[in-house]
Amino acid sequence: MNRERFSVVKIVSIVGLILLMLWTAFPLYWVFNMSIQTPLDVISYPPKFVFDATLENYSVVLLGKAWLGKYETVQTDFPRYFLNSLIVCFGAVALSMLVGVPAAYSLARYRFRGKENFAFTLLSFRFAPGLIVILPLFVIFRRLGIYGTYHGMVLAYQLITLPFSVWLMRGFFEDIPMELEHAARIDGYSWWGIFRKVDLPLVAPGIAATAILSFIFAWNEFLFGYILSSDVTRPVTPSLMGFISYEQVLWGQMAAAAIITLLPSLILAIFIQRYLVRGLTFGAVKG
Amino acid sequence: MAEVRVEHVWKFYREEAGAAQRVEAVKDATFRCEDKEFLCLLGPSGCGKTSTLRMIAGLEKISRGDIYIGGRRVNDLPPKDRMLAMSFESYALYPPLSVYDNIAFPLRARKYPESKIKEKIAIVADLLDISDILNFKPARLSGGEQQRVSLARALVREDAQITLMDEPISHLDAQLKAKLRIDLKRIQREWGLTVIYVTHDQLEALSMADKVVVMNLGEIQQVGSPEDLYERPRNLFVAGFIGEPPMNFLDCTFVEEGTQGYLKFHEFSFPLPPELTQAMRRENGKEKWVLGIRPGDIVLGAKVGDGYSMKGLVYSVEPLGESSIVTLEVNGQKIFAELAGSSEEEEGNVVVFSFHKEKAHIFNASTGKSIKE
Amino acid sequence: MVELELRNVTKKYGNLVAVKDLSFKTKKGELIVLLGPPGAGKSSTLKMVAGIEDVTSGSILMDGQVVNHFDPAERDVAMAFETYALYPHLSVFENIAFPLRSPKRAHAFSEELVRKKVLEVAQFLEIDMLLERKPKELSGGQRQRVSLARCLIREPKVFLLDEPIAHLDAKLRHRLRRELKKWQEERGTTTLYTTTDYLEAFSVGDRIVVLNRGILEQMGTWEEIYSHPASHFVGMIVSDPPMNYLDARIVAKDTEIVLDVKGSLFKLPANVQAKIRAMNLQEVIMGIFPSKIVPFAAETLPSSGTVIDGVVKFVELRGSRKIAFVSTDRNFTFTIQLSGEESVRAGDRMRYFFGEEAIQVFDRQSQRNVIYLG
Amino acid sequence: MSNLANGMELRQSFWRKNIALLLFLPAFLLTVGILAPFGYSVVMSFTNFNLTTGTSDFIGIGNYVKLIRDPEFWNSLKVTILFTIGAVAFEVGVGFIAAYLLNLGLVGQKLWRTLFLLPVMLPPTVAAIMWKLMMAPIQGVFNYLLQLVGLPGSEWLGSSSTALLSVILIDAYVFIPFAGMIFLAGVQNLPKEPYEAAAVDGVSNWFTFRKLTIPLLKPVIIIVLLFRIMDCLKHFDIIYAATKGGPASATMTLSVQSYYHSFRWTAMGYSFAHLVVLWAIVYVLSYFLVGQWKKAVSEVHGY
Repeated sequence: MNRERFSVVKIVSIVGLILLMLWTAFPLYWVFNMSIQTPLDVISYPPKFVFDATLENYSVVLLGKAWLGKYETVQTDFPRYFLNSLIVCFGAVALSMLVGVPAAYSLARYRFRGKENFAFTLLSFRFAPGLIVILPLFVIFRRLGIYGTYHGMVLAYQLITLPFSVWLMRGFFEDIPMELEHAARIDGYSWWGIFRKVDLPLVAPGIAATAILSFIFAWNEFLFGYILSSDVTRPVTPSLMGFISYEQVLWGQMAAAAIITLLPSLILAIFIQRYLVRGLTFGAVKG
Repeated sequence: MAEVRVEHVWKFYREEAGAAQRVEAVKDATFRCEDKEFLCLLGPSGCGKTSTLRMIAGLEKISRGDIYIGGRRVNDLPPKDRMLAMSFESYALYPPLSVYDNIAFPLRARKYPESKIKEKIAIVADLLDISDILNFKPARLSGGEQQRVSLARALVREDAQITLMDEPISHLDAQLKAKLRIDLKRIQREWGLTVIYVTHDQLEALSMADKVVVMNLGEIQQVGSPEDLYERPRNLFVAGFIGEPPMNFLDCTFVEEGTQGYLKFHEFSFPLPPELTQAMRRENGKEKWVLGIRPGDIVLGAKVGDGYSMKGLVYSVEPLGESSIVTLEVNGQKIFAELAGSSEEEEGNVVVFSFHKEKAHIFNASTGKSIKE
Repeated sequence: MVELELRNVTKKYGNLVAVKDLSFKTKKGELIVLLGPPGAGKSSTLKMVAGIEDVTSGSILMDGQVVNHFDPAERDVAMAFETYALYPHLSVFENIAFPLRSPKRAHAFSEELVRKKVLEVAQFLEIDMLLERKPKELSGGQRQRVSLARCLIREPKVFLLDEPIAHLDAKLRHRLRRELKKWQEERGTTTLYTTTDYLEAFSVGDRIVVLNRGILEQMGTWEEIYSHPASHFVGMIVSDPPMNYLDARIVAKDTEIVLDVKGSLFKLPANVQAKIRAMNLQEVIMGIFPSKIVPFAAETLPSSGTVIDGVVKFVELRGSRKIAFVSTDRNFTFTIQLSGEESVRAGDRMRYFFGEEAIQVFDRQSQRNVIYLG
Repeated sequence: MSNLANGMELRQSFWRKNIALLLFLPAFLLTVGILAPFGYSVVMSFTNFNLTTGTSDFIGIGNYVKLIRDPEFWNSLKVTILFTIGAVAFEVGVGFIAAYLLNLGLVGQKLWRTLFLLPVMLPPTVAAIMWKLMMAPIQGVFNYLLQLVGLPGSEWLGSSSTALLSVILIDAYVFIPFAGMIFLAGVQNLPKEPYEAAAVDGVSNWFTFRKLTIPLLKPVIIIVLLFRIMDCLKHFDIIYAATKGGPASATMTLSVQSYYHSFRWTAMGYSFAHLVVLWAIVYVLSYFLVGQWKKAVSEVHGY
């Protein structure tokens, strides 16, 4: 390729990359902008790129303190929703790791009948429309009286976190060569000694990545939380819908709530960036 | 026609790290591969032999110096304009394509008519006896078969002036290696190919190459025919690297009594011919010296002709079928002797052993250079 | 010091038969080498003795006790894996010390006893300066020695060494071949040692089991195997370049039996003739080791043995030896091994000699050496 | 010694034989726990179960017959399919280009890759809200920017002609990085040597791309299609948050419609029927695509 053609391709590529980055970053930048604008600026036309920022929206949403001439306490449920999300997500991840890791180990290490169809059934849950499980749970939970409770939601969220944990952890266990376990058995270790001294240390980064990724998927979930939670136990992501229905005007606060809700997912994502591709494809594509 | 000249070529990795941290993989390599010659780049892993081959192929940039193929400077030419074919250590077959399509790949790229392709592949397949696996996919083939397919893909390129081979048979078992060594040499000779062959196995170099370039830590140690390297190693590295089992090295000191020079090894002293005595005196004799003896050159029993002899304890006897290796211990240093047939020596006997004067190699311990340089 | 025995041991992976009806017995403290090409079933046999692969049929006995269903830990064996199997998250020191810290032995080894033993075996294998490194920082040869150290540090009933020095450089391989033999003799531990290199097998093994596609071709000392290879395959594997093979027909010449190879006749030793007559074989294969054919300078023809004339087609230099490919006037070719001194070039006309006892005769149909038939 | 060994060995063998199942049991029970509501849905789709009246008598395939005749159902099916095709095509296309751009080794490549992956980690509902704010007809920043550049503003989510396109745009914002990241991983996992062989063989880039890169990337492409098609078919979050299926059912997918049937019009039985049909489509398609993936993987490995 002669000199000129090469540079044309290079320029087009650079322009392409800049457009791609703009497409990715602008929405995040703009919503953050709105979240620190005063209610007046936020609905002004033309939209303001330069303005004197205010943390008003965050103080209202987070602390329930609004500036109406002087600080008034204002009723806000957002912190409770945020806490609900933490409780439900930690609970769901803990349960699916507790149940999923041993199952993944047995899927990776042992041969038994029905193993592959069980794995495929779990995978098919991931693809099934959520409502087909949520609607019945809505009815059943009300009958069992656990509708809107934390443990009810933790059970329901298993549809998201369990298939994911089992498939991903199975991949991580399969990465450990069988020879290592053989060597340890010959060195005189029992099954438990091998699991504790060889498998767990090697798969520890995998467990951390799976737990974090499960947490993010649970945190991002809308439908389960929206239908199966009561107003008291509603997680933060579904709670955002509240902003849309009645207080149409409070865009600044809605932007602030949106920013706070997406922060945990983004920050955690950067930690496990290395395992992201593997997580998104249930271990089918190794990043 | 198709000779290759490599002139003062250097290769740096992590060049941007500045002269201090940059890695000098190849330092000032200069050698020629004549037309129809089988040249072998030999050295331990990491000695720069593969980097040199990849610079010739155009897969690595040349940091400094020039490479000429068929008289044409190729530094800035991409691989495809250098008219060369290459067989890779990891075979580099195209996974989704069948064996037939793998071999046909370069020819189809050059728009050869299918009939001609079929005919050429038939010849090469028959030569490397892979005719019966032409429609298999690479993953189903054994190491040996994959190797021969990779070779066929290189040989089918009549338009190639040079054929490059990177450790082509290093992953195969002993029997297959022996067979392919002979096939490769025969094909190179019958087809008159100019081949540059990289390997870490000195046996392959000795048995196949017309000319061998021995490299270590990026520097060329010696260039010569297999006999040159075996008979007249220029330094300690070449002497130690060529020859199986490896050469014995004895630390000695140079002593002069009157005009007669001696090489002293513990209580044994070996009289030196006058020209060697002068050479060593010129290099201020008190330097440390290394006496190199090949295990195959040692004979049990008293002095033979004008050779040197020593006495040692038999440490162990290793039967090897048509020969056996007797390990002798002299003042704690172990010396290996390879004797024809099986040996009756018992561990613990004290025996006299000797070797011919011409077979002794003498090296300056600090510079590593052979005295005969 | 244990007597290890395999009785009709078979191993199948699905319908692939890796080991077929293998039976042999070791003496106490003997070092048996399993020699064979890749895929001959060497590793599978080791893994079955170790208990990490279960036996499809047949039994494995230690000192007469069947151990098939014993767990590896209960069999008290130590194994060096061909794929090293080092624990990536542990340092070299911890890798080697790992067996001594197992629940079974932890009480018996105090911390400084462990340190002493690790240092001892690490110095023996020249890896004592690597003890604090992690496996991924080591070269292939270094990793192999760590895997070997983890095995040798123990005093097990049986050592199982799977190609333990295959990936080391030539110098170190030669040294370790001898040192390993001495280490094993001093401790008198029964050992199974696998390799694809017959020179290693001859130099290390008290006795050698030659395996081919999971079948035992021959078992014996290196002298027995080298003087009378039991089959065509054994002849090929225990000599580099491989044994010369020529199809031959049996011809009865007055009272004697001779081999007819494309018209030229070869005399045979008495015991071989007796066997052939007893089994009345017709179609056979004649085998001669390249090293048993020597240049013949004398004018007068010898009384016994055979002299052949031929043209050297091709010479391969092997350092201290040369291999000549000679096509004889009777249009068959021989590979001949010469010592370094003879100067021989392609195209020279040469005369060679080999004695009657050098000839091995194999039944063409069963490929077995005739002296073992019947 | 031997009876002790037998004793130990008996207990041992129980543990050794059944270890696989014991480890596996909790996950199995939980899976059955998930399957139960699944079954409940299918069964109830054959009844006229109503949330307020609480009646649930068996009506055979009544719901399904009603479904076939219901124009709303066909509209939802059309919208679901259009949404899936539009979103997947756009995401796979741009994803491929993004993978190429991010693999060029330009300066600061590691930073661009980290930034590029962030949207896929956003909660889809949050992304919908963000874009809803930006797509507001008057105060929205998009119309302002378009107008700056001289292009006419758009109704975006407000008009039934542009609503579906806008929703696809939001979905693409979140899931382009999904496709891009996986293609990038696929490209990076490609073996290096065959390309060097092709360079030495003097083969044109296009010929290598067509004959080598595409076949080798096929498994990765199928994986992206599998996950994106399945997600789009059952999609609820973004559409419900952005348009609630409106305006005038322009973005009413099957998921959203079945939500309305069960909660707004309390016809649970009819809603289940919708879901069972959607699930059937998803199951058949995923079975087919997983089969294609297995075939592609074996082809690449050359069995």
